[in-house]
Formats: sequence, structure tokens, C-alpha cells
Amino acid sequence: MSKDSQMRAAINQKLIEMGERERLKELLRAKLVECGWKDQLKAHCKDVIKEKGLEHVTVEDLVTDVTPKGRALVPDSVKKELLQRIRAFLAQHATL
Amino acid sequence: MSKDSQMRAAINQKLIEMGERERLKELLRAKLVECGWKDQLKAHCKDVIKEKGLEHVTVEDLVTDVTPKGRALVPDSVKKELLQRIRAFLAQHATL
Amino acid sequence: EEARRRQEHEAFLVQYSFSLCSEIIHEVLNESVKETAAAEIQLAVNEKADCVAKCTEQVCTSLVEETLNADIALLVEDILEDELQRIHKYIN
Repeated sequence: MSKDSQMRAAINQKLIEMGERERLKELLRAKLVECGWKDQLKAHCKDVIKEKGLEHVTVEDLVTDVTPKGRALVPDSVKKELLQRIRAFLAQHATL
Repeated sequence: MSKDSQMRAAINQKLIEMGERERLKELLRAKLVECGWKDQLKAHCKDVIKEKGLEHVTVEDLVTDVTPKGRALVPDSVKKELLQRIRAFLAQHATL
Repeated sequence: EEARRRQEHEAFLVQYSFSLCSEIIHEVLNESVKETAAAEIQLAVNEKADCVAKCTEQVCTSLVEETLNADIALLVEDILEDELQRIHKYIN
């Protein structure tokens, strides 16, 4: 195992242990609701169901259909904020 | 055409296509005789004729007069049975 | 040597932050998309079931109305006809 991957594994472990990974995910979920991403995704799902007809759509189909749009719809500001928070956490725990 | 009227049209179409609509009407007629609806309504018609005098009653007048009572006299159990039968038919035959 | 190590560590942390950020976004999006898609399909299924139930009742009501209208008209015609005949018989 290279030094980088050892370090990576150690930080990952620490993030999980300290509950930070879950908190980061929670933060992102909250931001996605707050910025309207979730509503936009819901609307897009409705459009696809309407267009294809309910009887022709499975959950898997719908996921495949809406995922690209879902990714594209995440605002850069949200990504930046998450990155900022990760950096701050790493800086605060400099021993990691 | 609204979603509801499309759905109603599809249900009717299916009932007509398979001859079920006529069978349902026949069933209703049989139930109305069986429960005494027809006799009660006849008696009511005679009462109205007696009250107004035969010379003052037209078919249209009498129909207008007795229709509300005719509707009210249909037992709920008969309506329920009919609805149940339509539901069962749709469950068995229709992809709506 | 110390400065070089620190610089390398800094570079590692920057790269790690980016990859962790992408990983978390990927995980959360996958979960959220799946959850939203399943919820929307369930909602559509429920809405359709409600619509079918409501429209079935309406179709049933109109079928009853239609039958009653026809039968009441026939019944009335028959009764009036009978009454007229009865009177004719009585007069004759």
C-alpha cells in the first residue's frame, strides 16, 4: 500500500469514526433541499413519468433517466461549500 | 380532455366492448324488481295521477314528478353491489 | 526536507478534499435520486388508483342514472296507458 493510500485510508477511517462523513452527507442533503434541487428533480421525475406513461416506467428506468439532470442541477455554490467544509475539517484536525 | 374524463371514457369503452355495460344494466333492473323498487314507484305514480287527475298529467310531467323519488328509492346496497361488480370487472379485464 | 514534506502533504490534502467531495456528492445524489424516483412513482401509482376509484364511481352513477331514466320513462308510459285503457273500459 502506498503512503498516499495509507493516509487516505486513515483519514477516511477517522472521518467515519468522528461522524463527520455522515454530517457532510447531511449537510449536502439539506443544501439540496434548500436550493430547490430536490423540487426540480421531483418535477423532472413527474415529467418523465407523464411522458413515458406510468405503466412503462420502473424505478430503475427513472433513476437512469433523471440522474444526468440531477447531477447537472447541483449548484456550484453547494459543491464549493462542501469542499470548504472538508478543507476546514482537515485543517482543524491537522494531525490527520 | 381532462385526465378524469379520459379515464371515464376508457372505463366505459372497456365495459361496452365486452358487453358488460348491458349486463350491468340488466343486473340493475333485476335488482330493482327484486327489491320492490318497481312496485313502489308504480304505486307512487298512481298516487300522483290520482292527486292531479289523469286529464292533467302528461308523460313528461309524470316523469319529472316521480324521477327524484325513483332515484331515492334505489337501495344503497344495490348501488354498492353494482360498483363492486364494475371494480371486479376492471380488475380482471382492464389495464387502465 | 521538512518544507518539501509539508508541501507534499498540502498537495495530498487538496487532492484528497476534491476526491472526498466528489465521492460524497456522488453517494448523496445516488441515494437522493433513487429515493425521489421511488417516491414519485409511488405517488403516481396512488394518484392513478384514486383517479380509477373516483371515475369508476362516476361511471357507476351514470349507469344507474341512465337505466333509471329509461326505466322510469317506460314505467310512466305503461301506467298512463293502463289508466287510459281502464277509463276507456269504464266509459264503454
